[in-house]
Amino acid sequence: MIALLLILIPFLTGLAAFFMREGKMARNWSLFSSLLTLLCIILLITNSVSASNASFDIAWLPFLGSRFTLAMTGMVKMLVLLNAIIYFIVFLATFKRAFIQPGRYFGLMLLMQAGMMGVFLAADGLVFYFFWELALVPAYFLCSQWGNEKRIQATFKFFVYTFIGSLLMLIGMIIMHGKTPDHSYALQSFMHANLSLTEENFLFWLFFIAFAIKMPLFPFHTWQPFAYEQSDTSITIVLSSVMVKMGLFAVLRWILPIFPHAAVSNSHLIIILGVISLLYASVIAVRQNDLKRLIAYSSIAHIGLMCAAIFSGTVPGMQGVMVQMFNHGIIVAGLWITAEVIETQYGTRKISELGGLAQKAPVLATLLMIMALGNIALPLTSAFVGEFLMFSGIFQYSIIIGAVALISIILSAIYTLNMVQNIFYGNTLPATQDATDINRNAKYAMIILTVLILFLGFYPQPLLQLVNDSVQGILSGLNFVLK
Amino acid sequence: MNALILSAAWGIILMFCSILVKNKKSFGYIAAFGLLTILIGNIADTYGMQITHYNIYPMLSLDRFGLLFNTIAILSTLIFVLLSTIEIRKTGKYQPEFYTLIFFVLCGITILTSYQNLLMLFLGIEILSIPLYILTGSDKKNLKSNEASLKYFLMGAFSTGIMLMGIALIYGGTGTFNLQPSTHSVVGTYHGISFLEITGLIILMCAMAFKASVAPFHFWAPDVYDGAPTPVTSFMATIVKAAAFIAFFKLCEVRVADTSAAINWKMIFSIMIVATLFIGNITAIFQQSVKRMLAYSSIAQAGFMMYAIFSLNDVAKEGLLYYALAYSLATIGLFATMSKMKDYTFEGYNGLAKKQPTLAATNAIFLLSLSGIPLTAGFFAKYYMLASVIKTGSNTWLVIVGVCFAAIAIYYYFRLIQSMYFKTGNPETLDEEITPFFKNSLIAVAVLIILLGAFPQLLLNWFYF
Amino acid sequence: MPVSYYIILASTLFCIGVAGVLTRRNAIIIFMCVELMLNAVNLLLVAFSKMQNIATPPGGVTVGGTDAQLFVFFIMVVAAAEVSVGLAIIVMMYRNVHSIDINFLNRLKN
Amino acid sequence: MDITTIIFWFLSALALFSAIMVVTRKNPIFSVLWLIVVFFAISGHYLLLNAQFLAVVNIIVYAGAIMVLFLFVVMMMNLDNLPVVNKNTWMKFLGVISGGLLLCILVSTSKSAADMNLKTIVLKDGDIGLIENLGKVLFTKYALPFEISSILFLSAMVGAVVIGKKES
Amino acid sequence: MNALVLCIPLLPFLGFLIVGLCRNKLSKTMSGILASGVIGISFILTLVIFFSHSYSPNAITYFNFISNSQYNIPFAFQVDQLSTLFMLIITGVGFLIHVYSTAYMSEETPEHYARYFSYLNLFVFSMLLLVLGANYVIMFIGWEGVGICSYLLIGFWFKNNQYNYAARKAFIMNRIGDVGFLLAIFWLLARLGSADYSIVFSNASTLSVTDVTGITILLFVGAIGKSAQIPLYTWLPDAMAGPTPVSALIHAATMVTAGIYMIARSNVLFSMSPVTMDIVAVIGLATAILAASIALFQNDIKKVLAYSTVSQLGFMFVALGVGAYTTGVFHVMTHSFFKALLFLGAGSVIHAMGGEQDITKMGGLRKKIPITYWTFLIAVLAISGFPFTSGFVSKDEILMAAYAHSQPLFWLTTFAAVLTALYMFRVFMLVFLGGFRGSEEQQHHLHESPPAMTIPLIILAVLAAIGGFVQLPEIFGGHDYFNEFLAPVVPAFKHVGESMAVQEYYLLGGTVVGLLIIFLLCKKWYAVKHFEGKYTGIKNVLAHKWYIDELYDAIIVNPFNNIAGFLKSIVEKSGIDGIVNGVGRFIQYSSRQVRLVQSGMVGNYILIMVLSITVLFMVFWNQDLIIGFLQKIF
Repeated sequence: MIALLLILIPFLTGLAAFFMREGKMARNWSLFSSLLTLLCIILLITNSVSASNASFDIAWLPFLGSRFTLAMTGMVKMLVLLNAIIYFIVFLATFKRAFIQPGRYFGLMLLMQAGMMGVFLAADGLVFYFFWELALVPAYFLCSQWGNEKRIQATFKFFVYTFIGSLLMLIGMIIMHGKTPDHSYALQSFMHANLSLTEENFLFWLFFIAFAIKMPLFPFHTWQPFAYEQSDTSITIVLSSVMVKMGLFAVLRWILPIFPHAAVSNSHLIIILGVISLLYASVIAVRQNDLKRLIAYSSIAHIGLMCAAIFSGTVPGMQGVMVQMFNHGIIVAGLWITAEVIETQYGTRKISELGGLAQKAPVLATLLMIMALGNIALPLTSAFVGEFLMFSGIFQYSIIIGAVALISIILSAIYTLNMVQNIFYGNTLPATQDATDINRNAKYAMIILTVLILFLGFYPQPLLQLVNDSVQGILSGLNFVLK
Repeated sequence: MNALILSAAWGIILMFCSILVKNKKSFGYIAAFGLLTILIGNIADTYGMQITHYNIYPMLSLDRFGLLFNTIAILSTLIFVLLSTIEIRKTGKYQPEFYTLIFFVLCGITILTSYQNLLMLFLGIEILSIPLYILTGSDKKNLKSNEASLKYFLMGAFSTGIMLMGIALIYGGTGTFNLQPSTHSVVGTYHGISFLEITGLIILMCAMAFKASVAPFHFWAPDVYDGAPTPVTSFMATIVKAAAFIAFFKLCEVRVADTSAAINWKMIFSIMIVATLFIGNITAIFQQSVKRMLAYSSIAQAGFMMYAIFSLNDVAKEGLLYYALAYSLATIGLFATMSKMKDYTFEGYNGLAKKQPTLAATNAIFLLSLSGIPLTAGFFAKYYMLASVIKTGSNTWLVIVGVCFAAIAIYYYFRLIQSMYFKTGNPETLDEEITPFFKNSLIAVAVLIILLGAFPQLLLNWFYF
Repeated sequence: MPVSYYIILASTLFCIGVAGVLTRRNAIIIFMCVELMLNAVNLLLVAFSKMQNIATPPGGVTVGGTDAQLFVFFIMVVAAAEVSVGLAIIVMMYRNVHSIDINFLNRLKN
Repeated sequence: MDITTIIFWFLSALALFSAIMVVTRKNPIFSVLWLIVVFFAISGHYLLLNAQFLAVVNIIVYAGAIMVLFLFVVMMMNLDNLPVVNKNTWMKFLGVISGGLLLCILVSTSKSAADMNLKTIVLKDGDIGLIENLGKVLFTKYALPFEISSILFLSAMVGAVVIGKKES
Repeated sequence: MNALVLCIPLLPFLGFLIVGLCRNKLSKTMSGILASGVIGISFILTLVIFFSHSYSPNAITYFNFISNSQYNIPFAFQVDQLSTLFMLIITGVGFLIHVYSTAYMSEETPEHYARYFSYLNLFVFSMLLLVLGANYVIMFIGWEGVGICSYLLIGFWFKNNQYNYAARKAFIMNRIGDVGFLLAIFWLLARLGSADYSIVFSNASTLSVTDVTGITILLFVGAIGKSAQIPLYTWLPDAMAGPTPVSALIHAATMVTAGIYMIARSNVLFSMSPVTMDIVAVIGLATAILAASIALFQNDIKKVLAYSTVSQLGFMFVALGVGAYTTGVFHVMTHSFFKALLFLGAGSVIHAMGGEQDITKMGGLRKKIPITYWTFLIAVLAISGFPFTSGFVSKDEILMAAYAHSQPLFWLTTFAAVLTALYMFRVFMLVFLGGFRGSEEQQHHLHESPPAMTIPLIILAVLAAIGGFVQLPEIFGGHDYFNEFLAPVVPAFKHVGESMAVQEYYLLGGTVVGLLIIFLLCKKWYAVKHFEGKYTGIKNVLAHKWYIDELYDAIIVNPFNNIAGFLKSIVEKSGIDGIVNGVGRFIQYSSRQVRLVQSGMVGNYILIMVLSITVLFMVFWNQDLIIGFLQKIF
């Protein structure tokens, strides 16, 4: 029941928000809704509600053998939590901002949240596909309505790119449906489908391309910096903290258990792709002058690492990916909020035009510094745990690849510190001559994130415990193959 | 049978209305009422209640498939009439005749959905076409309309000739006009099938492809759709096209199915499909006028409907019906909105969302449905088409091609959304014609689309019950 | 008389009609060529009907092949209807542009 | 080489020749007239095939009604001073070529249909062409299409009125 | 006990939080007292541990940091002799330097003052984490923590971009080392399934030779980065951009010695791999000589000290390389005394000179700042190994160890020691003797530093002077208490027997004579009135640090930047994105062409229809051929 609520609350509140004319009401309304969602998931995680409420199942399309099934695992819980937190943070950070057509903005945002909730929760192929698209469409409208001058092209590229992917996935789903013994779309029966190795490979790629585009993985990544740069930052936060996780999540839930043989046999290629996008994106980020593009590329790099770690098929790798999905989510959200503050308050994203903010905006400087340290996975920030585990997983898979991948921590240090130094240190420039410090809401949002980051960096056990069952589940399937 | 009789009757009634009824506004409502009765009659028919027990064998046979499609067609026509009464009123002093002709077209449709005999196919097609020639030209002073009707008529007549040649050859091969070839048909030399029959079938298929505007026989469609008065276009491009597809499907279902053991028809069909998808989508991209873009998009959609004919299985059967409804609803809605615009180009739509939020929102839903986004009927339509092909097995390449073109289609559908929502401009609309009634019916259509997208069984359960 | 003679004759007439449709630009003549095609089909059908009539076992009353001739009858009916409409359309166009050249009106393209 | 064979060949030749004339004449009036000749030739074939009813109907409906209508329209619009739009010869050429291709296909079909070669038609024989036989079938089996064709005519009539009526 | 141990690092952390968060509220004195106070307390706590001898070979586990079915990384502390020694150094010297800083940084505005101290506390916290950790992961946490603190402190005066570049350079070069360290940890985890010292060392014997060599080399790479050895040493001289006390604490006394700590800690592994040992020794020696040679002709007082630090670290690695771990650690201790003293003295000088760091502009300060003068003199004697100073004892041990290992190593190390003496005396002379070469107002500004600065100097001077006696060779009537103290953790370096006694005396004599000569030479050369630091020929090369930085720019930095630019503007924009956009553009183009088929002429339409009918027929009758052909292609 809770599972259904998690989707329904944002969905219904979102629909309601469409009809709210003036911004104040819509703002409060959506903040309230996000709080409500957060409350639900926290209740669930703290086991305040019985486990039976966690899942939900009702007949939907009998003649297609598709039921409206929602199921919880540790990983799902974690991502749902991330989704709820990020939305709360976004609404909090942008609380004072006046959007044009606020009703539509908040409505679409909440619909997108509902869609992503559904993606995380769905345990039925068709339902999953439904929500996959449902998350995409509001994103399209949001990005192309609120953003910078080139936003329409950027968003269109983003949309078409992902749409092709999801259609391929749809084909895969239909074929799977034919292969399942009981002709249903349920995740369970997908797992029991009897496939020859060639079929499995073919289907694997149909699914994987869709998810690789979403992640995005080199060489399918070019939509991402463009879209992130052009769309409004408050939306970019959601895109890059939660939506890109959909791709990784889907690989973990919809590929590894279903196509274990194919996953194992293709793992080498994909890990190499992941490492390539890790290094490639990092190197490019070094030369970026646009703050948002820089963050976008760094996020591509991190995603590449996670993808590689997934396919390393090792315990630490898997564990690392799961926690990193969460940690990267909150850290990158923090970075985007700073970017948003900088863009809205100082009116430029060009790193070269900024400087000396540490004198003018010490609080902002401190907070961003912490986020930056998180971004370079400094110990005692939460990212360290994830990256440590992932790297050790990749290292276990192959010493060489692990060593090469590890170069990225140097690169990440280079570009992140470049960014920090050029924005905050040195002397002030015209753009930052009379800069004010970070506004109150953004500050509160950032502080919440900071506390999360430091706490989870110092004591990651809660997360690790939360995802433990998923790690075991996925790996048992893979090991069965490896044996 | 009820539908056939009733629509004929209503056609005649409206014909006389032009003399008896003076109030110009009332025709639309009379027609709507008539359509309602026809709808009821048809539904009654599906439950086995018929006006007359006239022996229609072996010319027609009423099966669930045909009747359900009748329902869909009549329903869409009703919606069409409700949405475009004002346009029809504007087309001149011939509106009763206009409705008459539409009713006669419905007669043709009811014949096409239940024909058992090639003669009925022929008559049905003709009853369908001849009124359309006239409707296309009904805007007499408008040269575009003239040109369209001339082109349509000449090519239509030509295709009739082709079609008759096909039928004649089939008769020569099988010795009967029955759709289901009887047992004592000629034993042929080509895998036990007569050459003449096969040749005839291919020629007949070409003629049907023409009616269904399937490439490479689609050429009339863009010009005619573009030139005809907007209401006529929306009627032609949706309901009539769908009916042609049903006829096409029925033909192939019997003839292709029972020869397919010996003969591989897939080749021809796949050529037609790829050509249609290619021409429709690729050409639509460049169009500047929304009307013409929709014309091409209707060709592209025809390419998807061809999937059903490619893979003649139950999934395809359901899918075709579903597609017909989803596609008709969305397109009718789009055309109805377009007829309220002064400027049919994309620029004319710029900033519609500000001026007419309801129109913009509903149109967005229609466009999403056409591009096959989930939670709209269009998604399941596409789903069924893809599924039907996948069910045949070993034709996945065709599906992937279709998917790529579906992605291309996004370009021109979303282009309209972009101009409505994200471009700034001051669109000129015929505000006095945008009545609350119009808006509400648009909303109703949108809601229907979304309902069908969420619960396709609303429609498909009828198919089984 | 072998039936293939009739088939060839009819096909030839048909194709002459087709060629006419393709070569001429005068709407009326094109229309007439279409009529020619229809008649070719009629001839073919009648020939087939005779063929079927033979094919049915001799002796006793036989209706084999009648439906073909009735089909021809219907084709004529339809043709008549088509002609009335078609000529009307052509006349309408002639009223507007004083030409019945099919390429004269060429606003709708691309 | 009996008389019927000669008639057959004569009629065929006549039909083909006049058909070609129809296509090639510059002046529409001649085309109309040649078309009438074609119809007469075809009616002759009908008679030869013992389809007397159709032969008569063909003469009355086609040669009688339809062609007169054509002739009337052609006369009404004096087509001597037609505005000449770009005439392209390669179009004609292609048209002939493709028509020929179609012919080849049809002929090859009938040739390769081995079962057809055995089939023969006995001329001047059989009574199915008689009105009574046709009538019986028409009003029993074909009653429905017969009724329906009335709708066709109605719509044609309405259409002719709508289109043909001069706008004031 | 556990709580006590936990308090030692936690107190500085609390100090960091309080001082850092309330930096706008606290007054200067408050934050100074707070910051130094917490360090003082943890120093006392450490002393408690030291005197209560409450060491234990097994770790104190607090909670599981990372745990999964393959390995478990507890958050655990290891309190044994080695860590206690380092804790003493860190907290003790750290405390002194905190006190020193309260005066040295007094010009700063309150919040920057507070920021400075919060960073300093954070540093101490991470350093303590580093040495306390009971497994390599915790050590790594501290390892990177000190790295980031040094980054923050080097760039403390962030308005100056040069300083920021220096800070970034330091951090990135450290990161390069960290990669090695991390790889070593992963390797250990993969092979032994644990990173705890106890487990690793007890199971080390199960490792194959390749594994051990690989692991140790990777660990050593980490040490290279942190302890500024060839090739990653260039960051340390630049790091002098930071405030002088920072240089004293981080870049002389504590952080840079982390590498030595790590190797000493994992002596079990290193002893198993002679290859690595040789590499360590060679690199150490090379660094010692190179850095010393550069130090000879530097004019910035802090630069000289920096290079001297590098070369001293080289000495330590030589010791480690020859297997004398304790000696290395011992030198760490003594070095932390006299080098901290040197830096603080230098700081005092700079303070007196009003921020002037160029020794060519100093001279004859002996009278003006006597305390600094005397303490500095002691430090110089200690570092150049004047008999019975701490430096003498530790260096002598190193030389002995080297001698025992191989002759050439011994002679080269001695040469490095001679160089050390040379450049130290040079600095000493230039600063304190001769005539004043600075400007007028500097002359007026000259004054002795406040007690907060001088007292630490004195304390350190005492330590530097007598600190060596804990490890005085028997010949001089001493006893190696130090080795015994460390013996449980680090195997003591087998002391040379009587045969070596002779060499000891030779060494003693040689040192005295050599130092005397060097002293006189330097006095002749540098204790002068006029001196301008212009050099020619080889001196110039040395003055320009062998052009190593330029070399790195040429072969690493610039190529990297070019590659990055190439990827960004060519591969990304034109390559991948170009393809993606190209597809779209192609579709639009083809659309523009295809629409022309719709010519608007009925004739053409029908023509195409007829033709396509024929084509369809062709295809239909020959489809078997076509399909076969297609199958051939695909």
